Amino acid sequence: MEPILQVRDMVTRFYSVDGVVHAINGVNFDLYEGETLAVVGESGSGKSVTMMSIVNLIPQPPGKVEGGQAIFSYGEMAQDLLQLSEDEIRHVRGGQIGFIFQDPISSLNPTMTIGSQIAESMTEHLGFSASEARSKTVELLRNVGIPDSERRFNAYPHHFSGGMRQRVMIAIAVACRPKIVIADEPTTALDVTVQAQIVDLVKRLQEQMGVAVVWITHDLGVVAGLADRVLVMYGGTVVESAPVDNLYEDPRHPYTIGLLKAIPRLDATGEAETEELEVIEGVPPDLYQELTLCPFAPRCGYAFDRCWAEVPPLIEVGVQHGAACFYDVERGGPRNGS
Amino acid sequence: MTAATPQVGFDEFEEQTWQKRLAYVGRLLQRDRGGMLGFILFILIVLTAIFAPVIAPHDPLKQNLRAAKQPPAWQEGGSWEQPLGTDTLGRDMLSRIIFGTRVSLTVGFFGVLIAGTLGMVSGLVAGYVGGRVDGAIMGVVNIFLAIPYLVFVVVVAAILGRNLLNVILIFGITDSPIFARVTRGEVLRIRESGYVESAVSAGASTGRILFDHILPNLIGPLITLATFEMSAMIFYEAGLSFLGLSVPPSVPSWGNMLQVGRQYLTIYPWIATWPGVAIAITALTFNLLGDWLRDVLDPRLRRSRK
Amino acid sequence: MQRYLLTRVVQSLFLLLGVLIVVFFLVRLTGDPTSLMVAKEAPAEQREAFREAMGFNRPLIVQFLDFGAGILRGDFGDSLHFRQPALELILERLPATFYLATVALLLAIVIAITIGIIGGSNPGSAIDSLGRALGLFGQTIPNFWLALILILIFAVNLGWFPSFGRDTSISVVLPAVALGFGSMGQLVRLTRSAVLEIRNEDYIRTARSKGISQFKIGARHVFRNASLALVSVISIQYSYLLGGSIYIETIFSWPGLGNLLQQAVDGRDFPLVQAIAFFISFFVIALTLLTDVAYALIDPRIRYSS
Amino acid sequence: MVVKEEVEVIKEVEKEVIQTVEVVKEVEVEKIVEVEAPDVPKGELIVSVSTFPNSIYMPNAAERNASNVANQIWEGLTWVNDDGEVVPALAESWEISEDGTEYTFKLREGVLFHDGTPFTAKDVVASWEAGKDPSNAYAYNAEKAKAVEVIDDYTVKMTTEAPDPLFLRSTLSKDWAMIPAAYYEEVGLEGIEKNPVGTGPFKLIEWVKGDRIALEAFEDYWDEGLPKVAKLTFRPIPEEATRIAAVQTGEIHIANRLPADEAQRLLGVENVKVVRYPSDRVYYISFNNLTSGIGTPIEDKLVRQAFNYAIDREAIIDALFNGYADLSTGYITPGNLGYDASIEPYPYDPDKAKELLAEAGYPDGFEIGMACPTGAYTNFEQVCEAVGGYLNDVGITFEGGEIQFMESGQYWDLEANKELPPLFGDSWSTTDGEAYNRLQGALGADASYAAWNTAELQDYIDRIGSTVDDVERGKLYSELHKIMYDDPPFVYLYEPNTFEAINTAVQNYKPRAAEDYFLKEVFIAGAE
Repeated sequence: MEPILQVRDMVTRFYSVDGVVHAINGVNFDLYEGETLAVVGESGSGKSVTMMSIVNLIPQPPGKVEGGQAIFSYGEMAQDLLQLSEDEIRHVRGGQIGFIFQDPISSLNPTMTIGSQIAESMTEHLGFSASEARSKTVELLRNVGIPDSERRFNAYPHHFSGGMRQRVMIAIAVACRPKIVIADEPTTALDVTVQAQIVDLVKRLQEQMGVAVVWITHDLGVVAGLADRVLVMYGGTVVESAPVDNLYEDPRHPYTIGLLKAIPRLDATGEAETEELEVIEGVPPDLYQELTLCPFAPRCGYAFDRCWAEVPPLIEVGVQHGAACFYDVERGGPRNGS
Repeated sequence: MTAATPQVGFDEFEEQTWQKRLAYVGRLLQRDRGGMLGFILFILIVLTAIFAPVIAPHDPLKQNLRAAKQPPAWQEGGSWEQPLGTDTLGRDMLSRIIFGTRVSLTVGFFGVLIAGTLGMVSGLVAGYVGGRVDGAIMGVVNIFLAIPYLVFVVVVAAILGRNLLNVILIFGITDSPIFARVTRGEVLRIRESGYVESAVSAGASTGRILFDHILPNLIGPLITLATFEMSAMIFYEAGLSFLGLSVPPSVPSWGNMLQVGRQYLTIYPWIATWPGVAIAITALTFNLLGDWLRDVLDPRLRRSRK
Repeated sequence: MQRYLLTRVVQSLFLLLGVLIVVFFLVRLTGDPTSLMVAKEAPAEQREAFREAMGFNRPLIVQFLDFGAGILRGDFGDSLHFRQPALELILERLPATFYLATVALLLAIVIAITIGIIGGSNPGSAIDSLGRALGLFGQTIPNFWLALILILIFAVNLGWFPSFGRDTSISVVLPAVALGFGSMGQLVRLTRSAVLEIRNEDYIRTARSKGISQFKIGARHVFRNASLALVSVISIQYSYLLGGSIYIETIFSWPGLGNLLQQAVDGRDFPLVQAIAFFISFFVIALTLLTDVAYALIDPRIRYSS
Repeated sequence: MVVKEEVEVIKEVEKEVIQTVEVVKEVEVEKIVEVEAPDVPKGELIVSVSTFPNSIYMPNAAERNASNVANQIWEGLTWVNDDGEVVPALAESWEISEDGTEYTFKLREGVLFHDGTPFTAKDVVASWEAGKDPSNAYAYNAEKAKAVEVIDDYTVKMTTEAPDPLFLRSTLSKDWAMIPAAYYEEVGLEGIEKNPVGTGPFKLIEWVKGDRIALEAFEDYWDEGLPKVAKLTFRPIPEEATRIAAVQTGEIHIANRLPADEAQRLLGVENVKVVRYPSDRVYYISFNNLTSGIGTPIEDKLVRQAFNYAIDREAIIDALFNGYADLSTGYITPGNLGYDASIEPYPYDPDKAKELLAEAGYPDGFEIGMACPTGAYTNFEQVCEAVGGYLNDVGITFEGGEIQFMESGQYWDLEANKELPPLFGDSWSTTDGEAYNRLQGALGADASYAAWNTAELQDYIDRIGSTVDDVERGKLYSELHKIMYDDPPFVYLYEPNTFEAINTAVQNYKPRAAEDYFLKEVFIAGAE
């Protein structure tokens, strides 16, 4: 199967008062049609910036995408999103790639009715008339589980609870039936009870529409039941990429291993396991420095001289499984050729 | 925070040593060229005011009517003895401009000090106590805001008479409602934020809450406002002079000089030009400084950057 | 909403009453207009007779009650100087001032919003620099100075506009520019900083993520939210403009209220000062009320929650 | 007493004044096409006034700008012509009784008011009654007549309490406006003020407050062939710079009251000529011996002389009036009756001033209070500053460290209550051609604004006020001039010149030293 999106060697930097922030340092990944890809990492790891960079959503200045490719293919068409003009890329945004953001409170315009905020992208990309857009929107609102949607069209965001607003956000994201939806920690700001509903909603819509979902999260815990594949990011690089089951059972990067040990697991009875959670020692990398070594080396128990000298590339360690590490955890020593 | 936008790092700012802070301020200034310019000009203006008697080549009040209306040195008939020329009574323009800095800064500084103190106290009380007290204080504030500024100023000037102290008092009084409004708004905002609530629930005394939680948060917006109001007062002073109600004509204030020079604008343009330039530069300085301070100190902007 | 409106109207009425009281007593603190009204050569008896005839020798409180009762009848007293009902004089002059201030404000708003939004959306661009320059110069050039320069250039040298009066439809241009320049500067700054702030709001990112064109984001999302910031200061700007009209109307000989107010204050024409102060306050208060309502209309959060 | 005698004496004096009206800049001669006045009123004359007239009814017109508008609409029984002669206006002739308190006027026949009613004796009575209504600011002018009686339709008799030398010249020529009795009865004082109906050469079309006062030629005006312009519009422009701009652009024809320096700017402008003439206004620093000055050094004559020597008034005039003002020698000015031309202004002699101070017992000077008004007169704040500087030079310092500057309204309050410091600046003008009003007002025992009075001065003032004979009065004035020079109650400063800029198309315009306009003979070259 051909990937719908192929990202290669993408580099993004921010130029700030205090220096240059090397936010993304050569990211590679593929996204396949209809799949769910989870992107995991702590804050500052570059998971959001990666997705924003693809569709030119990072604030410019200070941000700048400085290299790489993002080939977006659907049907016969294949184009490098990074080469498109703002006017071209904006038709991809919203039209082909939808976004769900973390905070549904601040992400909706407080001075516009939710209906018009949804209908807006339909008129923009699908060329709907106002009344067409309106009826489609009402339908869509119903579909995302907002009762009395006819009347709610004219409601303002502040009339809605957080969960309801996130449903509106989701409606906005899928309004034009995009090929890809990027969900940027869509449940983080919500109550636990609502979180599950939102996850279910996204899954249902994904099945209905056959859309690929990129689910950005810092919480490996929620990924298991959700994703097909997982991308682990650290210091602006992809450190491990694997099908979800593979990753949980056979993590190959020391950072992933550390992350997994830090997750409280619930067993079948709902009791927390008694074994102690581990914490990864040390601090996240200083992004003001240009990356010349493995970003995880300072915190890594396995780091050896090569790790301090060059940046490890993503190495094929299994079927669809890559890890950016010179150390072979399985074998317990430097990887062959290292 | 979704995008890893680099932060200017205010949160760390609080914990750093003063050297680091200074270096940090330096970096901020470096980045904002306007702020840098404002900062440098501000220092220069303050130094000029402090050292006026040392810098000024002549006594600003010394008249020489036989040498009146001499043009600046580089124009025909001018001399380097009076580099910027002389006014209608033959006084040295340069020295008067230099001493005028003192008047303007004094009016601006003390005017804002009075307005700020009055406004802050009433705004604090109104915002913090709330209820009827709030209603009463803001009622008075609104009455003062609704009365045409000129009526107010003219009447107060007429009652008090013309001198520097009175001009300061007038500006202090007429400008205080703005400070009161801003203070009250900030207090309400801060009160609603979580940390005051938690301090109250932790049993902190009113004084403690005011001094530890509310005042520190007020300083930023108020200093920014004060900077802009100082610039405004230098303007008001010129306006009062236009109406003949500012400091006595003998005081070398820029407003007075501009007012006298206005009628000679086309024949002896330098008489009005220099004070005009001085007012413009000073106003520019305070505005640049204010813009910069707002960017650096305003918590709302800080928040929105995240 | 209706309750909100009703409360605001009642509040405004109280405010107006407060203004009346303050203005009445303040004006009387300046003394008695007899010296200004009666000829210097007039014998002392005539001075007394005049005082008697005008009722200035009655207790203040009686004068005030009389004044209050008059207002309820729609009688603001007669102008001492012009010897006709103050209300009549004001109504004659009001349209001119209203027209000038409105044109000045509209001019300022249109230019400020255009430059502010375009500039703020493209920081560092040429239009943004223009906006920043306008913002600074608006704060640094005294409006009466600008007025004189405009007359020299555009009336005398180029002959494009009349130098004074309100004779033709283009007569308003120069005074409106001179009057509105300062406001334009402030509004440009305000719009620009509001736009810069809004640009960083999450909902703008949402709008961008929807692929809405830059223009539509500006027109729909940014404008609407930025106008909240503008609407809240429009009543303040309008009262500034009414204040500034005193200088501008005098210089351009514009037949308005500002002009009249200056004369009335100068001549201690109590009934006229009171009436003008009352009317200007009335407008400012009414405008504040209107902008608050407009604010509530634009910002749905207020409409329902207060 | 014979009227003609009176006229002659004054004629001499006034001629001098008129001659000093000077065209600062004439247009090149060949450009002036010889123009003749039109037979019928043509064109529009636009005149600026420097304030907003408060009323265009004489008894309430607060100052010169207002009365200049009124002058075109109303007329008195007499008129002072351009040569300073009292000539018939609405009265054709008059006789004065032996004791000088009874006047019998023969009224001009065939005069019509703007509403078409003829002017007769009962209208004079109505005018008197309307004028002395106590709500009028200048009611005391009408009260100068104790009785006004109708003898027949065209004969009126007036009685004054005592002989009044200014009754014909001042009161009846410019302080009273003749109004139609029937109209007055119908509309009252308020109606008269609002919709004036006079006998003057122009009648009011509309008064747009703050904008314009528009008049048009009155076609039934009694003086055949006048006025010459069809429309006369007054535009109030308080800002000097704007008046100058407007006369340059041709938006107005006559710009009045221009500062000397600004007027210079117009010298290069093609369509404008600049005229200047002295105005009868004395600027001075007054001494006080009635209240605040009692017990201070200024009671000493030598000190007061010293002050007059201490100030370089020529330098002040050069610096602040571009040289265009006359040094003052006293309260009686060159245009006034009884002016003694042999009196030289005090020279600038600081050494002499110090000597005099030492002689008076103040070799190191002394401290004294001084005040000046602000916003009242052109450049007067600066004049006061300069005076202060010169006084400092001879050792005089001021209480509180500096001159007290006060807003003019407050200032005049204090002045009227005699509460100003021992030294204070002010000015006093007169339009009568003689100084009586000014003398009585500033020195009279019972005058509100007087701060100085001596028995000798009072005696002169009383005698002048009751001497109807002009020659006699002139002598008294001359003596007083000398006395007030030697023992000065004032520091005499200057009498400024007035500048006007006039469009070159304006013909036959004759500015007068009293700054009063009578525009019925003015016409505009090439008007259609």
